[in-house]
Amino acid sequence: MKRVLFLLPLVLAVVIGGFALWGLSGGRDPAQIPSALISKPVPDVTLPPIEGIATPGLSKADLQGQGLTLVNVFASWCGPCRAEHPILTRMTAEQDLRIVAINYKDKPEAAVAWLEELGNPYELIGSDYSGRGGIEWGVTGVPETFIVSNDGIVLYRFPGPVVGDGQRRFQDALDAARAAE
Amino acid sequence: MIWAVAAIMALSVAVGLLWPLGSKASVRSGRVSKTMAIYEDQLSEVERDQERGLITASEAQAAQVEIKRRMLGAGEDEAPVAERSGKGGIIASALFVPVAAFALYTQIGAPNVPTVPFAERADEQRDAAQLQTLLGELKSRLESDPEGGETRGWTLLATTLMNQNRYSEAADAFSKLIDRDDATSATFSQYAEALILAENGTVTPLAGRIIAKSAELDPTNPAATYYSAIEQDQAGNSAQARALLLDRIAEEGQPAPWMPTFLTLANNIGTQLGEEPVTLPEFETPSGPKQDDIEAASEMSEEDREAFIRTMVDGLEERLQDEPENLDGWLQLARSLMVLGEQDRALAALKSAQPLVSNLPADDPRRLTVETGLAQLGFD
Amino acid sequence: MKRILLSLILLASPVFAVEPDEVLDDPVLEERARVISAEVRCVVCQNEPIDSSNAGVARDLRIIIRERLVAGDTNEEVFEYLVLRYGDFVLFNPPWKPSTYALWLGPFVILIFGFGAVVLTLTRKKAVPAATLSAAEQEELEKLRSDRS
Amino acid sequence: MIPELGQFALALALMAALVQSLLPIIGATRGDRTWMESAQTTAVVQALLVAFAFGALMHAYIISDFTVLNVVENSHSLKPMLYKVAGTWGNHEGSLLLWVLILALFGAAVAVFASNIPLALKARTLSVQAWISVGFLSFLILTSNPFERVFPPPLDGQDLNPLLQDFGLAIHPPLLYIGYVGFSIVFSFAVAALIEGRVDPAWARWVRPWTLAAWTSLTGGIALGSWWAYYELGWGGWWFWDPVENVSFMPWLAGTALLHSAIVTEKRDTFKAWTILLAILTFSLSLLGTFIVRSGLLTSVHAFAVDPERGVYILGLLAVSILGSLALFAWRAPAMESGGLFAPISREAGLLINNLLIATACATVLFGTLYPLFLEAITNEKISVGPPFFNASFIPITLPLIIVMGIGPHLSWKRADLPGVLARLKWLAVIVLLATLVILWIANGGPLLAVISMGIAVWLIGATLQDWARRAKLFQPGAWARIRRQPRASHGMTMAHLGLGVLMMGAIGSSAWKSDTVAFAEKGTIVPIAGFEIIFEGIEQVRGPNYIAQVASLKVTQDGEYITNLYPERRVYPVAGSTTTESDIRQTLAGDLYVSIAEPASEDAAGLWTLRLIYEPLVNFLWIGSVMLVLGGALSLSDRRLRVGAPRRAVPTNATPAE
Repeated sequence: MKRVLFLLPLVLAVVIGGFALWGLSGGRDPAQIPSALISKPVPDVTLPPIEGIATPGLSKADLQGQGLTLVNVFASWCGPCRAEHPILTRMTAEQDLRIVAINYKDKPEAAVAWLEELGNPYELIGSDYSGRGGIEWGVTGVPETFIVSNDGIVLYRFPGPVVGDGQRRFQDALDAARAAE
Repeated sequence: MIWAVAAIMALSVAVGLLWPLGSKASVRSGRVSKTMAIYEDQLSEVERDQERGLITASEAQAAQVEIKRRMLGAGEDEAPVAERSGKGGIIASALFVPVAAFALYTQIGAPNVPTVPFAERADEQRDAAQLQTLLGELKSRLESDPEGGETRGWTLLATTLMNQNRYSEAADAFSKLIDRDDATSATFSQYAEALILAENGTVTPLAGRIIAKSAELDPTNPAATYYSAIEQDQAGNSAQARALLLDRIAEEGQPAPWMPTFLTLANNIGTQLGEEPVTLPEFETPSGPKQDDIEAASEMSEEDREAFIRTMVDGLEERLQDEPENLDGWLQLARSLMVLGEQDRALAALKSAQPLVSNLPADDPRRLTVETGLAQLGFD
Repeated sequence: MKRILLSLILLASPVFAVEPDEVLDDPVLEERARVISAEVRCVVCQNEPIDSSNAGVARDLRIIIRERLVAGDTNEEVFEYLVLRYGDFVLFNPPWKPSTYALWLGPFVILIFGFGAVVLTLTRKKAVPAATLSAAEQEELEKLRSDRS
Repeated sequence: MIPELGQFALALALMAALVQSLLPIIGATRGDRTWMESAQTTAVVQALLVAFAFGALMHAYIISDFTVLNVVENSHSLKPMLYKVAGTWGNHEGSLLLWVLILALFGAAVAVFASNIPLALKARTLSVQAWISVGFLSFLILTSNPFERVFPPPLDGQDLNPLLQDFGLAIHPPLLYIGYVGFSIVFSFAVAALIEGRVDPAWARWVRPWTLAAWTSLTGGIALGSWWAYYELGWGGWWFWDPVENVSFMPWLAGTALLHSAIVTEKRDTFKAWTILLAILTFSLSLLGTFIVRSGLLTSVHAFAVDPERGVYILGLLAVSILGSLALFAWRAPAMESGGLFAPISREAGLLINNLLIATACATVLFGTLYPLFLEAITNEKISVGPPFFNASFIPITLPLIIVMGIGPHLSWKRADLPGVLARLKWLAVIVLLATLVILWIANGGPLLAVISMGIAVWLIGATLQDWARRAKLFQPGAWARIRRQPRASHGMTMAHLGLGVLMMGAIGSSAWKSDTVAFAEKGTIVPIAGFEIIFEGIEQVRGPNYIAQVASLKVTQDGEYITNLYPERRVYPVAGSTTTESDIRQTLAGDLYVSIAEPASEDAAGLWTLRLIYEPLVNFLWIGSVMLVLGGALSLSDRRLRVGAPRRAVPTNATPAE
């Protein structure tokens, strides 16, 4: 019994060390937080269209019964958004996917100019100038991309730009979502 | 110089390590006597506490008995110590430390790099400031030109800006050139490069269009192929991107300076795809690419930049004929020529500088630069 | 790319946390708002409550909290509202639920365990040594002490 | 050349440490006197070499030698000289070099000053210390070389972060490290004792000064860090239960417990295994702190050199040293007999309860800090554990601790007369009760827990003073002589306990009765706070050496009476491209009035300034209390009994009267 008691500190240290090792491995990012919306219906927000562009706005109803949809949160002031834009454009075109957007805290003129420069692959764009829509969606920063099922259920959230390794991870999640549909 | 100081350091350390050999056996320093000293002190403290009335006589008595028992215990523990004196180990360690440290240092150190205090770099600061002014002047002159500015001028501005990592400004400068009749495939590929670097390596749709244009003008332009591959990779067509690079190498059929860069990228992409890394094919031409070429080609569109540097260097060399006392000028010339791989001319420049540094202190960075430079070029 | 994201977050100009235009007129509600926002973690910052964060999202959240309070929500309802969108991560005060039972009970378990150890130590019986030194011991001690000096 | 010599000195130091880690300990086993003695010179040589390397790096910073990559990344030619120097340890590599320097210096200090320690114990201790040196020197050289060179050098350095250009921050790391790393020598003593298989009162006495030195500087370091957060960050807070703060707090708690349990070991030959365990844990927690700060394992506002690969290396070092020493403990410690007996009511029992509560507090902080990691690993769920948890678990443990702290020193060793002690303290209890009621009346309600805690702080101060007066027989003739003749350590204890009481008052006052307010201000705006009226008199533009400042002029009045003027600033650093806020503070013993300004975030408020006002009552008690803690530690450290057994120099024994 006494011996066991003296072994206790060692055992505890081993346990803590094991957790620490786990914490360092596998490219874990301690600042990344999981979405609270996974497996839940998309939030009930209606966002108006961006002024000066023909693309209509976005509401909850638009995400139900329309097949698998990507919801991309972007802003013209966000560098990584530029980086992922051509990739998302190409990806949705090649894979015949529906993509819609939330334009987060962005001035309409800036957003329009941005879309004109880089192209507009979005079927619908909700303008979220106040950032309220972003909060309903649990957005922590731009860019973020959600995968929403045909029933309007959030299947996956990808924070950060869909480029490089992120693109591969996103594609995997997308394939999984497709298979489940 | 550095080796002499290092040797002195190593020697002092060795002497320090040998020190215990010289020291005489001190007074008894065994455990028992040291422990006893502590217990004696505790005993006297109990006495003092009793005198002050902090503890009663019976408490003091009990405490003293306890301490005395400990003293007895400490006395019993004394094991006879067979004193030995291993001189060998000490000498061996005094040898080991300097030798092992030298061995380690040769792996991690950079003995030839001089110390360069900021205060002694006034010339460099001035040159840098001057370059900024010149660039500003050049830019405003080009912009105010009703004709749109000379192509040569814009190219100079853009390449210099690229050298200073000011990519988006460089991209702006290149953008002035692409609508002109004398725009070549290289103009487009350089513009694309600036755009891509300005976006931290991402190929934007605009850059993509420029690359396509560059490839259209000259399908053999390696830079166009290279950036197309990056574009393909970023679009998710990694296999295609890799093939593009490898095909281009195969097509060339003979060694070229850009090949190692291509190969590195192809292998990086290959690793992501789980492909085995490939090596350059054996070309039939007897002489493979020289190390210098490989290094020179590590950045794209080197040709143009080099041409620019060459004109600058030639101008400097000419000017120095008139001012042979300009030490910094000679040093700058020598440095530039070394970068360009013109070893003979660099050697000549250093020789011109040599008499100017002979009076400087031995650790002056300029003198060191000359001396190390001469040593590197095999001239002592 | 992570760096870029981070620099974007930090780009927010240096302003203070709570801004005057956010402050509610009703001091009771405002006080509740401050209490709540001190316990809500900013989702983009490094371990800071939204009450003292300069990030844009933090400001939005502070305003929303005040709106909910004005609309008549209880503190619990406000927390629930936030958790629904951002998960338990935003709560500096972890909720009482199965995955945090261990956390909240941990200190008590440690204390009880330690207390048990202390009681064991205090009640352990041991042989009491004689209150005085025997003559032999005394003699040996004298020898030891004289050896030393 | 100098940076290269620094590099070479590091290589030499590593090799010297390697020798030191083997020869003396083998010598101690073989009874080889020369090998054992070699520990002393090697330890000094090693410290000199590391100091040389550190000096070389600092030299590179001072002359802005941008051929050294570390200087390029962390300095700038325009930095004021003080911050160039401080830049040496303001980054991962440099701070690690400082870490290793302090490690080596503690080894050398034991080699030179600890002449009252038996040779074999000293040799083993220094060898263990050298094991740590080898680990960290190799970590430094292999993964974080501070002497990495670049040639040709870039035009200028990259870092000019104005937020870090602060005096408090400049000296905070060295002090904190002296504390953190100082516990390494205590750890080495403990491991050496385990290897020897002997822990006795003499051992505890030998180790005491080193524990005290480390504890004192760690206390100072934490207080300075907290002070910096309070004055510089402009949040008006001084403790946030941030992971990085927690990891510096845990060694302090464990070190405090160690300080007390070692006294029991020294006086009564008991608690031996526990003292050894605490010595190991204190340094292990310091290592854990170093690891967490540098690995990016947890997020923190003080993020610093986040690099998981380095993290894995440090984790390896930690595994070897912590697991190794704890395994040794599990193997050797059960054989340690405990000596002196004591009754459930005695000084020993009091210290035991003190240790139980401090250890529980420490374990709670550790548990709360790491719990999110545990949970994420097991369920992939992310939660936050913040101040509410720590306050809820820490305070209920601390309050009884403080109550016991008041009683403890009144108890006598072995068997105490509790009714007698309580009778002595009953008048104090009455005073405390009255004081609490007065506080309740002044505070006009306020949180009840804060009022009660305040009463407990008064209790601690009163009981400590009463104990001191009793020992000095203050109200009888000859008190002054008695005070002077008392051992310094006992005055040190009184001072430190009083300091804690004062600190507690500051902590309670500034968190429970703090008021803060924000307002948009333009010329003439009056903002009331805590009985003051603040009048905004306008903004002036001022040029600094490397910044442009907008200085607000604020007039402070109370009931119409002029009190003072305050000038908070907002600085723009054009070169660094950043902005800082410089607050201004009216400091009084009663509380700090803290003002700062900024541009409003809202676009509707153009032309206005956001004025933030904070009133923190009693906050200066925090700093006064911290200084008293440090002074108490220093006073104890100067006690001459700690040097008993050291060979006296040329002074005959009977010339020193036995006090």
